[in-house]
Amino acid sequence: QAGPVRIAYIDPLSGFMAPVGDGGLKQFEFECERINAAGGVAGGRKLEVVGLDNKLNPQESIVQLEKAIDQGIRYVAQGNGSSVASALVDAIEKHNARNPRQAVMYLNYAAVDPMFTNDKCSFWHFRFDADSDMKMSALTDYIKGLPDLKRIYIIGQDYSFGKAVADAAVKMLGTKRPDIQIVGNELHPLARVRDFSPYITKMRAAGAQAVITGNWGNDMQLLIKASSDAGFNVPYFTYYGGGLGAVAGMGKSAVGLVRQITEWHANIPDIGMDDIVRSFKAKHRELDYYYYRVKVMFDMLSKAMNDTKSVEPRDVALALEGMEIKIETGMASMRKDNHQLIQPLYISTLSENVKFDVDNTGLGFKTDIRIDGPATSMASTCQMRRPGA
Amino acid sequence: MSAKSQAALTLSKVTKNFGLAEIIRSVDLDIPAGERHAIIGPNGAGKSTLFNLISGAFPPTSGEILIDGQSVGGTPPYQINRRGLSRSFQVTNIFHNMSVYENIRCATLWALGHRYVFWRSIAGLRDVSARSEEILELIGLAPVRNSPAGLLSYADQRALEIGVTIAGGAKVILLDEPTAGMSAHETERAVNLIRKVTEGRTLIIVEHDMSVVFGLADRISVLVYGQIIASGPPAQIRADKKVKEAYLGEEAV
Amino acid sequence: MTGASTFKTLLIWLGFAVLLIVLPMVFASRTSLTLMNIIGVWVVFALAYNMLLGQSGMLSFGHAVYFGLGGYAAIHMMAAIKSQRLGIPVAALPVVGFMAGMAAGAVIGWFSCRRSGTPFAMISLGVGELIAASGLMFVSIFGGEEGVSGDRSAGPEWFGFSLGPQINVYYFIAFWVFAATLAMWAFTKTPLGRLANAVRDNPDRVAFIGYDPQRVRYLVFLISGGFAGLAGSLSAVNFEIITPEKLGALNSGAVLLMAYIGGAAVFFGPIIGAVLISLMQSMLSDFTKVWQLYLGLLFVVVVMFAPYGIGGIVAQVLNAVRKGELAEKLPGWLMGALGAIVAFGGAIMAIEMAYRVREGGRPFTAFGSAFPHTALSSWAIAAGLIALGLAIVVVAVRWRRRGSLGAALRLKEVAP
Amino acid sequence: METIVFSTLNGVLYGLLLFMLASGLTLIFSMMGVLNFAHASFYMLGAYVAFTLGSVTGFWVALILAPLVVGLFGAVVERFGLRHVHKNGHVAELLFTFGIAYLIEEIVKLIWGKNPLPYTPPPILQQPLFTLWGTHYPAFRIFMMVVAIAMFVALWALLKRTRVGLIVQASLSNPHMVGHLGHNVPLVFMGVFAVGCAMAGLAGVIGGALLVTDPAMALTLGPIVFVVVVVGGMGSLGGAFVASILIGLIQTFAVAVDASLSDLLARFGILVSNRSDLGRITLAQVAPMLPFLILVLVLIFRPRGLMGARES
Amino acid sequence: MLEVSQLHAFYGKSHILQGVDISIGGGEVVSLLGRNGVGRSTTVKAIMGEVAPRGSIRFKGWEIAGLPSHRIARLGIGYVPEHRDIFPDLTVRQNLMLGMKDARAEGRWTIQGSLDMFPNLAARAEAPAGVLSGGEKQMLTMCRTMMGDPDLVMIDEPTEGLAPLIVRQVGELIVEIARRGVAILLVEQKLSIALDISHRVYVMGHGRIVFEGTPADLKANEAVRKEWLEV
Ligand SMILES: Nc1ncnc2c1ncn2[C@@H]1O[C@H](COP(=O)(O)OP(=O)(O)OP(=O)(O)O)[C@@H](O)[C@H]1O
Ligand SMILES: Nc1ncnc2c1ncn2[C@@H]1O[C@H](COP(=O)(O)OP(=O)(O)OP(=O)(O)O)[C@@H](O)[C@H]1O
Ligand SMILES: CC(C)C[C@H](N)C(=O)O
Ligand SMILES: [Mg+2]
Ligand SMILES: [Mg+2]
Repeated sequence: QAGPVRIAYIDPLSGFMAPVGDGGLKQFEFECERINAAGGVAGGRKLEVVGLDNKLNPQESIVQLEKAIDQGIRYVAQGNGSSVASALVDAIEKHNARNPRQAVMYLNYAAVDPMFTNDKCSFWHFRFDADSDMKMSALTDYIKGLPDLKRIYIIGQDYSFGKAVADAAVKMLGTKRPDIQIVGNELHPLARVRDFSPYITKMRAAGAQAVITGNWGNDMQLLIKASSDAGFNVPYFTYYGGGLGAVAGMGKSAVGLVRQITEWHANIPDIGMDDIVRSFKAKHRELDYYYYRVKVMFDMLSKAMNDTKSVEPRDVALALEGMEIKIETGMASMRKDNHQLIQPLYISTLSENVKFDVDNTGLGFKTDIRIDGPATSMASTCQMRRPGA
Repeated sequence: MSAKSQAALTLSKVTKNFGLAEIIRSVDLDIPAGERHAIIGPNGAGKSTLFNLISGAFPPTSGEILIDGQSVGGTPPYQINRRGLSRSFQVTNIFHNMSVYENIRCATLWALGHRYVFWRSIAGLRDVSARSEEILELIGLAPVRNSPAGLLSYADQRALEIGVTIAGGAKVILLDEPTAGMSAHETERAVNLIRKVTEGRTLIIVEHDMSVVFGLADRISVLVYGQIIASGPPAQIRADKKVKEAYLGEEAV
Repeated sequence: MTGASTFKTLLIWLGFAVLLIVLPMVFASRTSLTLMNIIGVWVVFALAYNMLLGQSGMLSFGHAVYFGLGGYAAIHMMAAIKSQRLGIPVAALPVVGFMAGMAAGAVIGWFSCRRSGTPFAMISLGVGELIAASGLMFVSIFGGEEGVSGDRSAGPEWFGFSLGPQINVYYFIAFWVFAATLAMWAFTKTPLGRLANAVRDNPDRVAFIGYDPQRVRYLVFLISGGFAGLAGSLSAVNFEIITPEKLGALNSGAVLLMAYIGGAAVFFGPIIGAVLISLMQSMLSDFTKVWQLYLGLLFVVVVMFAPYGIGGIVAQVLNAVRKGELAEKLPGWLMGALGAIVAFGGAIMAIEMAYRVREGGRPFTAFGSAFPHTALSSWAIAAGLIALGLAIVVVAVRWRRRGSLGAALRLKEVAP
Repeated sequence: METIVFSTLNGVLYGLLLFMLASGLTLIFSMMGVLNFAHASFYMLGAYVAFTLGSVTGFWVALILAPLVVGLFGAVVERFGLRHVHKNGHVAELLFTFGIAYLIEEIVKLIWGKNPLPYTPPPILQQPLFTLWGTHYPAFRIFMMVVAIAMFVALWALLKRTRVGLIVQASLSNPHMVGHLGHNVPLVFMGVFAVGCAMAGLAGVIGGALLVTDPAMALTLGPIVFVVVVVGGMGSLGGAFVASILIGLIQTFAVAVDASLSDLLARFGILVSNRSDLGRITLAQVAPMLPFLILVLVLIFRPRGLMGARES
Repeated sequence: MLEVSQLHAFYGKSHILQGVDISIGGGEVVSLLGRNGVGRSTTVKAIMGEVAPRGSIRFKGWEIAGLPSHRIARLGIGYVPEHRDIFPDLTVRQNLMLGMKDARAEGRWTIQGSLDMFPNLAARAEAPAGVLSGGEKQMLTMCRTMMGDPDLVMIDEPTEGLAPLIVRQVGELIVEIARRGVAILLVEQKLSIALDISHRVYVMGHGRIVFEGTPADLKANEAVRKEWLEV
């Protein structure tokens, strides 16, 4: 009974996107140890993360989910890829309906297709990252203030998240900056492109003055690398410009050009995160502390478990709904109506002379603006069905 | 040309070129049903090529080939086979990984009307089993029925080659050097076998062993450089001066 | 077929059925049910694949296409059952999968079966990549990256048999595994099945016994596609999702691996391969992070030393038993096996230690003693084991070749 | 104009990279009849070895050494593996190399880990050689083209001008007989395989620095290289060259051209709603599958490939 | 020159050669006769190293049993196999070139000389050898082996499947080979040729040599012919 509470981490641990999944796992383990060191959950029980490789494939994720359930695991975390998330939401819904006594809870830390907190919302799903619409809304607000920008190119990965980013960009720019011309709107296959130079050629030919991209993982790294190789130095508005390897790929030429929208970055001054960042770095030389939201997630999860003195997903889920805690960047609250976490967001730019760099490059991000949590909140179409209700 | 009506096989002005090389040059041949016809000629004369044309391995460049009076030029080998013409090969050409019995059994299927059947057990096809047994007896391979064909001795493989050729019960049989590589004794056995299995059918045989040719054939055609230079009963061929020069040599058998 | 052998065959099938029924009673845990369901799917797929590879000599690098399309057909049907309230029970979906796989085979085989050998293999590779890529493009059919999900608990139930509980899914799969295996086995006993063998051996000759070898290939391709589709639909029902990946090269490669390792030359070979590799996939990964390396090693070793796969070895042993030669051959075999085990042990040790060089972790432990990767001695032991094992294997092979153990141990062969 | 020039450059560059791989594969195939599935894996090894060696010796030494190491490894694979599989026929050989490909990937992961390596060209070659319309063209890319063309010439000479070529070709149909004539067939086979692998290794040294060096690099390039070899005509070096450039260009232009499939179809009078799946697809999206489309079409309509001498 | 003693060979389990003893002197023409399947081809293959031999095979004083074929060939043994193993994809000329052990090592035989001797081959010099007829292939195989300038050639059933005229040509070629001082081990079915051109004959039966002597001896020995040759 007093064994550890295990969380299955289902993400790519092999293949093209393995580095991202691997990096995430390291941070999960790090947070886990932090919670355990602070006394664990629900009366001293430990948390444990079990890494399961889904090869970035939805069906393989189901296999891994089955495997986790077979081992008696009741918490599942995943982030890399809304494609996978979609399968997991479905599968967990069905599993929980068929096996109400073994219900499983799904902690989404990065899959940001808005549908999971809208049409496809689920009682068992909680998202700790701002969805792509929330982020795009912030980005386009920012672009609104850049009157010189007239020609924008959108490029993304060909799957639901990439499409969601593109659609949101087109729609929001259309209302906020109708004068901006979208000179390209391109989707490329997910995790398959090796050389982005043809795409760069195209962007240049289209006369793009800036690029919006939701690319992540190696797709981000290679895109930026090809861009800087070709000397195509335009601003990039990104979701994951600070993600693993991206800055290493772009190098100095990208300073001042690459912007990202995140819930946090290491150079937000004086919020008391420095020690954590340093101790993570001490442990993993080649990685950076990146997923602040995972910390938030663990904090909320352990609070829910401690408050309810239960590790039963159903109890924990009910406790999480509407939970509000204070975090380093401000306040975080879990919306009850759609299970979307509301937290402050930051737009930041790649700069030199920073306290904490990225990818050991000497470069790091500096805040352009901070958006307060409530300002990011958006309407939801979610009709939450709670068990037994 | 009234003989044509009863000819089992007719070739008229058949020509075959490989690139620029003319291998078969306007060959005319009429083989009445039931005849045992031998084709002889020096190496490279085009005998195997002629067989290839007749059996559909490749189409003639020009000219016509008729089986039972119907043109077959240009049709694929399996259709020619279905018309009742079957051939053997100079180089043994059997199903090496299948048992002797399976080799024969597969060769009987089409003729017995069992086409591409996949809803009936092959073991349940009585006619097939009966025919296969019969052929197996005939070619004397019943004792080795279950060994893979590839492991048979050379002579047995040649016998199987003949067995596969005749199993479908074709009316016209083409044998390409069936006794090549056999000893005198085996050759004798093979000739007897050939005689037996082609009873009542039309046989066309290519051979270099003159004892076989003269012992077996009703009529002989001599092919030299793609042309038939002589055609007639054995005695006439043996006496033919042109043939001696081109093929048999002075001290013929 | 004689009466005795008919009876024996009957007995074997009966035993198979009983085994399928009893298995979940012995291995009742959720985990083993999950595993057995996966194995069932692979068994059907590998057998279907082997209709091509083993029985007709057609090497395909794209058979996952039919598996995947069968799966998609089933999942869309599942959705239709739910949304349109069709009166079709989900348990009958494999029929849909079969037909879809067969239809796809009919279209693709129509041009690909005109070629044989390497060109056929290459076409299958190309078509596989093409279809897999279209899978990502035609979102309304294939669902893009996220695939298409379904719900197997919809629709009418047959005799109160619902597909919700896992045990029911097991029996559903077991039923179809049995039916499909039986059907595929029976196929080998039909005229077309035999002609497929003939085409494998010597397609040119087939044309001269009245059959069109292309046609034979085509028909086998169709049927094989159908069973692959059936397997795909089983997978669809089991996982309730299917993604474009399942149409692709990895899946095609996996089934090839199973059929070959299991043994393409014997009917039951692919079953062995499917069971073994599925087990490795799910169990081995619990013990070691580098289990795929072991799988690769196994594959290479099989290709090199057991070209007829494990099924071939089994057949050889059975043959020896039947001929009463077991006593004579067993010592040599055992010795070979021993050598292989020792060498493999050494290899495992080396691999595990190599893994720890990069990733760190607790030292590799075997038989109660730990072998730290930092100690030279551990590496020496690993190398020694490999060398020793290989030496034993070499001696065993020579033993067989030279007839006596004494001769096998002599370095250079001399006149007797 | 700009687009055309750059797409051509990019296309030729990509094509030449493909050719560097295809040439070794062609060599091995035309001489040994082995369709080496592991070829791209030797390419990957080239990159990894060059990275490791290069960190000690510098890029230029690694450029020479890494292919040698990979070639040596190839020789070992031939000597202790492929040679024994040969007697079991082509399918077995193919499967063997398939297994080797799998193994190499796993071994690379074991030794170098799963993450991409920071393997980059040496600084001098990173500088732009020229700048057109504001786009830099790095010297490394031109360097790569030079190496590829040199490989083409060297290989051509080897295949056409030497007895080794004859011996190996003869051994394809009947190795025993070649041995009876006094030629050391196994040695020649081993040599050919080693040279082929070394060439793949050389391609890797360059390709790894140009693109990415990670364990998936073999898998992504492998199938395309097959396409090149088959489309060009198996065993034909000239064909491989033409096919490489062709596929390089097609793929690059498909990305560069901003057209959707419905535009294209409209040209042929076929109207597709651009709300349907088919209508939404852009040419750029189709780009990765074009090589395979070409492969299938070529195999259907001209099975011996563009310049191949014989089928299969 | 060649000294074979107690040669054994196996195919799998079957013991094909059960102690064969043969010796051939320099420039000697020796025939190896026997029924089908007694192991004559196997003997030749064992000497050539294509079948694993047991026992002793000495050539020019060296023990060659167990050497790889190419080394045996390089010591000076030529081999013309039973089934005319030409290289079908190479041209006739390339086939001949391959016969040479080194690029410029023409000895008693030259490419041109061979082509001159057989106009049929000359006409097809640049054609792939695969399209040659059976007889042409046989000629090519023999010429190709001679290009390596062996001191001993072993010819397995050269007249199989040949037209009578060509059989004569082959006979002449063999005589020509002998005339140039090359020792010959001839495996033949056609007794007349073998007896005409051989200095000595061996008769094989059941994997052993059952008779050794001159052609005249054999002609005189009815019993051996009846029992082992069935003529
Ligand atoms: N596919 C082909 N392409 C080019 N030439 C060919 C082809 N097939 C056969 N030939 C040529 O045609 C001629 C006749 O060959 P064929 O095999 O028919 O001779 P044959 O009479 O059967 O001789 P043999 O008695 O030696 O078997 C030969 O010179 C051969 O080189
Ligand atoms: N590869 C093989 N595997 C098994 N047995 C074989 C093999 N080759 C030949 N044999 C058997 O070995 C015996 C001797 O064969 P060999 O070829 O030496 O005979 P031969 O005297 O040359 O006869 P032939 O006139 O047929 O050429 C035969 O019984 C044959 O069936
Ligand atoms: C890991 C993430 C970058 C995943 C991505 N945001 C998605 O929703 O698909
Ligand atoms: Mg012929
Ligand atoms: Mg012989």
